[in-house]
Amino acid sequence: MSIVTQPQATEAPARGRLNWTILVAGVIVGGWIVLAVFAPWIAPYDPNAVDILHALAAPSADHWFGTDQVGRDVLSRVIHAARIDLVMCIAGVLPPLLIGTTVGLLSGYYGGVVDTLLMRLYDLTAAFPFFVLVLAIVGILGPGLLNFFIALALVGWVTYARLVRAEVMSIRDSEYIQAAQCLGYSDRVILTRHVMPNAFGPVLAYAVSDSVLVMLAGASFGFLGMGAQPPTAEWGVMISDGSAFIRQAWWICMFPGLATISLGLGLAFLGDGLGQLRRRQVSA
Amino acid sequence: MNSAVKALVPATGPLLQIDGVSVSFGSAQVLKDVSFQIAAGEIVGIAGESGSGKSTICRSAMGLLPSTAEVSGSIRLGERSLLTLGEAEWSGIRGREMGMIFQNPASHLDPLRRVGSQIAQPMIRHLGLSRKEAMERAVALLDDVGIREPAMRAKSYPHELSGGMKQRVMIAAAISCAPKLLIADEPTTALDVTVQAKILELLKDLNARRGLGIVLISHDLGVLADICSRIVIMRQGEIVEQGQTAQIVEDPRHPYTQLLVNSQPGRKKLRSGWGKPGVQEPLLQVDGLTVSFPVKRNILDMLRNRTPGRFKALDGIGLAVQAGETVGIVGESGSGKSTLARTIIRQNTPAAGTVRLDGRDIGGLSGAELSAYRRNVQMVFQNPYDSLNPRMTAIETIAEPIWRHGLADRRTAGEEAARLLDMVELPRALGERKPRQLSGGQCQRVGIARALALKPRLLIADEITSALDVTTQAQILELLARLQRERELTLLYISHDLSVVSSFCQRVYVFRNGRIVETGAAQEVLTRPREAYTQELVASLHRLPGGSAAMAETQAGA
Amino acid sequence: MRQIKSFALAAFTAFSLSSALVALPAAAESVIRIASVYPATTLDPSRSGAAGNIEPFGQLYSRLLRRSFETGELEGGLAEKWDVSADGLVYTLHLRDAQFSDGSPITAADAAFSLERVRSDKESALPSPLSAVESITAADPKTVVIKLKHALAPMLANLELWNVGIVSKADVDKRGVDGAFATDPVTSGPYMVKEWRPGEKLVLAPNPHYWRKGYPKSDATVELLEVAEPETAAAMLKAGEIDVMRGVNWAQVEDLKSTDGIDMRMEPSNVVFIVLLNHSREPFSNLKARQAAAYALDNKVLTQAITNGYAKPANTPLPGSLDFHDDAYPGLVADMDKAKKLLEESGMAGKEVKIILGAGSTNQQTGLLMQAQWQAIGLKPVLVNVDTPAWWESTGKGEYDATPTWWMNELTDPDLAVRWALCGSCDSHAFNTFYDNKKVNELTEQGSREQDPKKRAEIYQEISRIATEEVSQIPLYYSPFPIAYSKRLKDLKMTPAMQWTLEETTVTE
Amino acid sequence: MQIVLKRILQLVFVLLGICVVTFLLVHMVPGDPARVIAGDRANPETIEAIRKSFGLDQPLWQQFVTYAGNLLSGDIGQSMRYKRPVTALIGQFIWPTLFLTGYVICLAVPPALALAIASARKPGGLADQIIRIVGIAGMAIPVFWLGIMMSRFFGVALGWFPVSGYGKTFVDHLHHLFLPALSTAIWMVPVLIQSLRAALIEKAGADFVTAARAQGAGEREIFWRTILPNAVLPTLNLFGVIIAFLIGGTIIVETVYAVPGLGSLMINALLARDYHVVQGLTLMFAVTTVGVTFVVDLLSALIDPRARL
Repeated sequence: MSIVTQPQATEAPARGRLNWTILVAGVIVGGWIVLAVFAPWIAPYDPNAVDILHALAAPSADHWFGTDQVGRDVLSRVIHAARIDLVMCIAGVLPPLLIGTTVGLLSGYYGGVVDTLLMRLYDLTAAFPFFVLVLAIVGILGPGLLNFFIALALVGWVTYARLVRAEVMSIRDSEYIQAAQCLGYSDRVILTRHVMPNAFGPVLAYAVSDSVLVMLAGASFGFLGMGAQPPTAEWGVMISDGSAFIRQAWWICMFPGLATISLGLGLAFLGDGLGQLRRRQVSA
Repeated sequence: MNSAVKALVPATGPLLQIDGVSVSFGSAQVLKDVSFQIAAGEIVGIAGESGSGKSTICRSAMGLLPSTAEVSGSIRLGERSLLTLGEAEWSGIRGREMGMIFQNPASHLDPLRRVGSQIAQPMIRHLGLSRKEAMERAVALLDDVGIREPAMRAKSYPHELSGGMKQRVMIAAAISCAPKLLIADEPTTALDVTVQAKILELLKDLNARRGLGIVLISHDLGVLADICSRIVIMRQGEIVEQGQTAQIVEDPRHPYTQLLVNSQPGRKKLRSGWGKPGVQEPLLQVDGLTVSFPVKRNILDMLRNRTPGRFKALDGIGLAVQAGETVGIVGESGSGKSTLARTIIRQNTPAAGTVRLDGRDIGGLSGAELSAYRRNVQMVFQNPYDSLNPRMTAIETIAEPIWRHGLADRRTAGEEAARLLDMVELPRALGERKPRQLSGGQCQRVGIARALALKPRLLIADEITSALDVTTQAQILELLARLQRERELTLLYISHDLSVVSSFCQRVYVFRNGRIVETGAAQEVLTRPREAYTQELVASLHRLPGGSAAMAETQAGA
Repeated sequence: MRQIKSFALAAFTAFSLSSALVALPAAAESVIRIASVYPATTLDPSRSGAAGNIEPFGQLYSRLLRRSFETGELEGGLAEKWDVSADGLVYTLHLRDAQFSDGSPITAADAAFSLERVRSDKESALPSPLSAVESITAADPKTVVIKLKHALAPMLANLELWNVGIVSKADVDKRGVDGAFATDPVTSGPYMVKEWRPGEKLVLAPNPHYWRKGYPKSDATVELLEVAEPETAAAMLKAGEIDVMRGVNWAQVEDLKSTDGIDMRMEPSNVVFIVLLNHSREPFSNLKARQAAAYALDNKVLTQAITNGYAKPANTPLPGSLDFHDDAYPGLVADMDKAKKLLEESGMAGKEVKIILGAGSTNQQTGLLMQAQWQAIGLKPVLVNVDTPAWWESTGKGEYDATPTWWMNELTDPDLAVRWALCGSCDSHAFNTFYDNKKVNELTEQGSREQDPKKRAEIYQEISRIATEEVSQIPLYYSPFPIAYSKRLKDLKMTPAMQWTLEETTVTE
Repeated sequence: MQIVLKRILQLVFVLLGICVVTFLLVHMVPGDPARVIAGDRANPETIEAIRKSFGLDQPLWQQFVTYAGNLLSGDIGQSMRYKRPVTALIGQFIWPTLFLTGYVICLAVPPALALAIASARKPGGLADQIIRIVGIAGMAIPVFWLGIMMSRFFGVALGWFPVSGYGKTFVDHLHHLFLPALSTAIWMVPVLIQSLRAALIEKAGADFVTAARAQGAGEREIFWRTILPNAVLPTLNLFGVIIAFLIGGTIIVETVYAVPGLGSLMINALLARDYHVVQGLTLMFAVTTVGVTFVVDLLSALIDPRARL
């Protein structure tokens, strides 16, 4: 997932635009979180209740988003799927972030063999086609969300490590780190109290944009049958299952797709806003 | 504006006339009613500290302010009013009738193009020369600005040139179309002193040979006094005083000008040091210290199994500092003076030689002994903002070493930190601020307070004032001198500025290329340099006339 | 910055120009394009029994006997006539004059060689049709003699199977097995290979030396295209990019039916959709649990829901089109209360059931319904998606509890079907269910040797009954092949043995 | 020279790593290529015989030694399923993918350039805001969903474009691959815009731009001669990453639009456990990635003297 550009700390953004971006992002992401948390109370039907006699029913007053190939309510499934997809954003990003940050900190601060090894590992992972790698790992571990996250962590941490490493290497030579060393602080204190808080900004902004990609990747793997397993509602899986019926029932594909886009937009705006916030702090 | 100044303007009319110019960005006014003028062939200096608006006025004369700036008043070049010009007309004037050079030549040259073509470009544009002709002239200009082998250098890219050479290239490009006026915005600030002297020499020479009018902007009154006929003093967007150089320097009328003049390094002899010079065991003893860094091995070397030599940053340095002394280290960039500081605080490992404190080699210290050493030796760093963790408040920064070293619990450490704030003359209210909410001088005071929190005996100050304005620099030096007496500190003061070092320190070591060139009592080195390099350094100093007797003597010697 | 604006304009013009490249007419040449989800992976008839290979094998290699497209009866193929000894142990086949695609004559040696490869080559994919054979000899260039170990009722029918197509011995001797079948095999059937782009398409051209003179009727080349997504195939069919779509999704049927120029047909097949149960571990090692699972699935409703009523609910685990099938047999009639009670009695209530699902929307739908129904009677079903190789791995090793799938019998004779799906002592582990009933095993052998059709009918009906009541598998429905044809083709269909009648086909432009 | 050597060393390391990792991964995935080859009804003896003929019955390390030995002699192996050299299969499937990649670049780069420039002209202006939002939206759309929707709408409902395949002639290719190229470009354009826009804004405020202005250069000249060349560099690097990603990452889009390219080949080979094809393709992708990075390095060096050594 190394494709996202690292926002560059150059422009001085206008305040109005920032508030606007974060507000929109907050409304969208917040809205989905509310829907996800209260899904059982908000969703009109049980998302997994099969009603084979009313399969492929078009959107109506009873089923606002219609029903799918076995008669499940699409609206309820879209709402419940938000739980999985939101968890996916977090669980897909957090482990690689934690592993990558730790390795990046150590390798950037100490350099040496670990650092060389990390860079070679990065070359290797970067040269590996992402989908093939994840596909193979998921293939070995068996399909399912947990294994998807494991595969993602195995592949994704390297990008974070590299990002943190670059930050740490620039911080490492700054005078406040020299000062901390001169004051005799232990390496652990310097790393956790002085290096890490200052290296974390870009990582956070990247993590948010990464979560968009993770969600899309999760949906793509669901689409290939390797993500969430049935009958769990997940947007990618819903799109995939619905694609066989798109001629008769466009709604099965359409609504989860729109849901994916809206959450993706929210997260992308959030990442954008956070990036700008950081740039403003730097430039202030 | 006084009548005396007006009388100085030649009858032919001024080359550049600035009348009642105000500039504001939104609600912030950065220039208030600024008026001055420059005659053909004159060198006028503009002095002021950061935020005084000295760059803004020059940029408005070049039409280089961002579009968000609101400019009022009038700026006339000869007969032409500049503020009403359109984009195309501006292009016809810039580079043709007025040239400009900048503080940091490295960032002002396009990194992707050869310098020859960058010099030739304005001539192609303004004079309609062919590419070939322009390139030939560019080579001649390079020769003119004192670059050796100009034909070869014209084919170089900026990153292949030294800082001084880059500034010469900038000058060559700026004067290529023979403008009548050159605006030089802090052209020598980023350069070493000896290079600075040569660039100023070049400007003087161009002024004399070509009758080039020059507006020279600098924070360094000494530099201006050296080559300008008139000086304009600015503060907070206003001109506080202008007049002939001699009058400004010797008889400043406005209090701020007086402050500025008196803040010039070397103007005031600070009383530093408290120990009795004599035969006692030195506090810090450095013997035969060599520090080297590996030159990066490239793959070709690896394949040939060849290890490139190591770069020696320090090459057999020996020095001693007595308790209570203030010892200065002077040198230009790359001389190894900072490497020495870093080696003393154990950030570099010596390849050979020893550093001893109280006779004990610090190389083998660890655990509790190392902690004790840390408490004895502390350092203040160069860059006021970069030396403080941007995420911690001033008080947190100062208190941290106290409780981390177990000298007090966190609450008591906070109280102690507040007392340290008092000591470095910072209001306690500022303690809750983070570095970016403080000024450079304030940050540097926090840095000093942090270094003193562990009550060290030896304090290393590495270029601690080089990023500060002169008036702030003077205050910090005074503070340091007071603290040294009060807290019985021994000071190792590192600077590129010989005049600061010689006025502040008792003894001086002059560094060059990792070796000590000359050493001796500060006054001695400044007034009677023995080595050629030291003599060159001393000659590069730009001092205001007057001042103490000792200074006058220096002036005569130089 | 005017030039920037004009640059932006230019870029946009280029952009919209390329998007103006809308539909261009496809070049009209005489090609029959058939899209299938199943890939052709080899041109050697002995080496594969996968669906994507069976179809082209029939076009490339003639067998000794053939089945009439009109009547479905066996008739002479490369063998003009044949004699069977009275004890049913010796088959003597007399070849007609025929040539391979390279013009060389097809001899008894070629026939014996081809049959022997199928019977005894280690890598032969499906040797079972010839498992009763003791020897195959070429008595003279025109006569093949097959001796059996024991009498086998469907022996003649087995000689019509797709994998016993006749290949050129001389060519295999010359180029070796890998060389002979790599790209341009010497063929004996109506077509030969023009081009093979693995994973993309197999292009066939009429074989000028084909023994049925005047066939193929059309000189059109045939492209067997691999199209993985039914949606894509349907769109291609509508756009005229293909002529035949194999494996139409049930949900697409109505739409294609109502499309002009498309003939949506349900071709009869020997296909049965079933749920495999793993008899080798709990819960389905328990008879009552299996019965409970079967009673819980109402295959009438399920068939209606999944196939829109195009398929027929199944009453036994064997294909309904097989000989001797008893349509009147009621099977197990769905009953939720009975299911719950049986499960309770079995003591398997609350047990986890791992349902593995292969790719495809039908499997997914069926899996969801199984899960819902079994949950309702008190099992704990869990669904897991797997790809095809992993599906075979799991079922082969018995690492599953239940899975919906389908299979087909190439012949209407039930012998091979029973050996495949129900016989526990045969190679197949009763289609990986590990069902093993001694009585069924004995009856299987008996049935294949019995020559009297009446007695065979009794034997096979008994096998069906036992397997249905013991729930060897849960029968779902008998599905036809849903195939959509362009109306420009005449006389093209797929036989129940999955063979295209391409040689009869004509193209109207 | 430096760059060449560095890249070669990197390539050797990457290839070695890829070989080992792919080999292990592929062989650890459950499923048996022999079963796929022989078909559903094959009996266990047949399967075993096929496994033996491929050497799959040997211990894993021995298989790897054989494989590595073949690699060293330049043989990346033969497809188990199709009995054809992997190189022949790659030769067959690579053209649609290359064409698609080139097509995507042609569709993505001009609008990306134009929009980035339009956006950077007045940061924070209306045009900038709109381009930014549309861009972010483009990134948030799942490619497979867009593919399904576009093929249904443009391909089926409107009938403007074929929904699959590759076609025969050049114009055919353009026509067939338009939707897949567009769906990919929609995702790629915003990534490029983001990078180029930031670089343009940064370089527009650079000191050397002020200097050029002070020498009387007009705004056009400054933009084309100074800002753009300097701003292109970081985007060029990103572009390299994207190209490598595209060549190796067309799996989804090729699946949705049934393009007979490397992505389809990869999916088919994975599904069939056609070990040598998967390994060979992965190796090829890796070499491509390193190769593209190398070309980008060379291009950067061409533009930026500082990158030359």
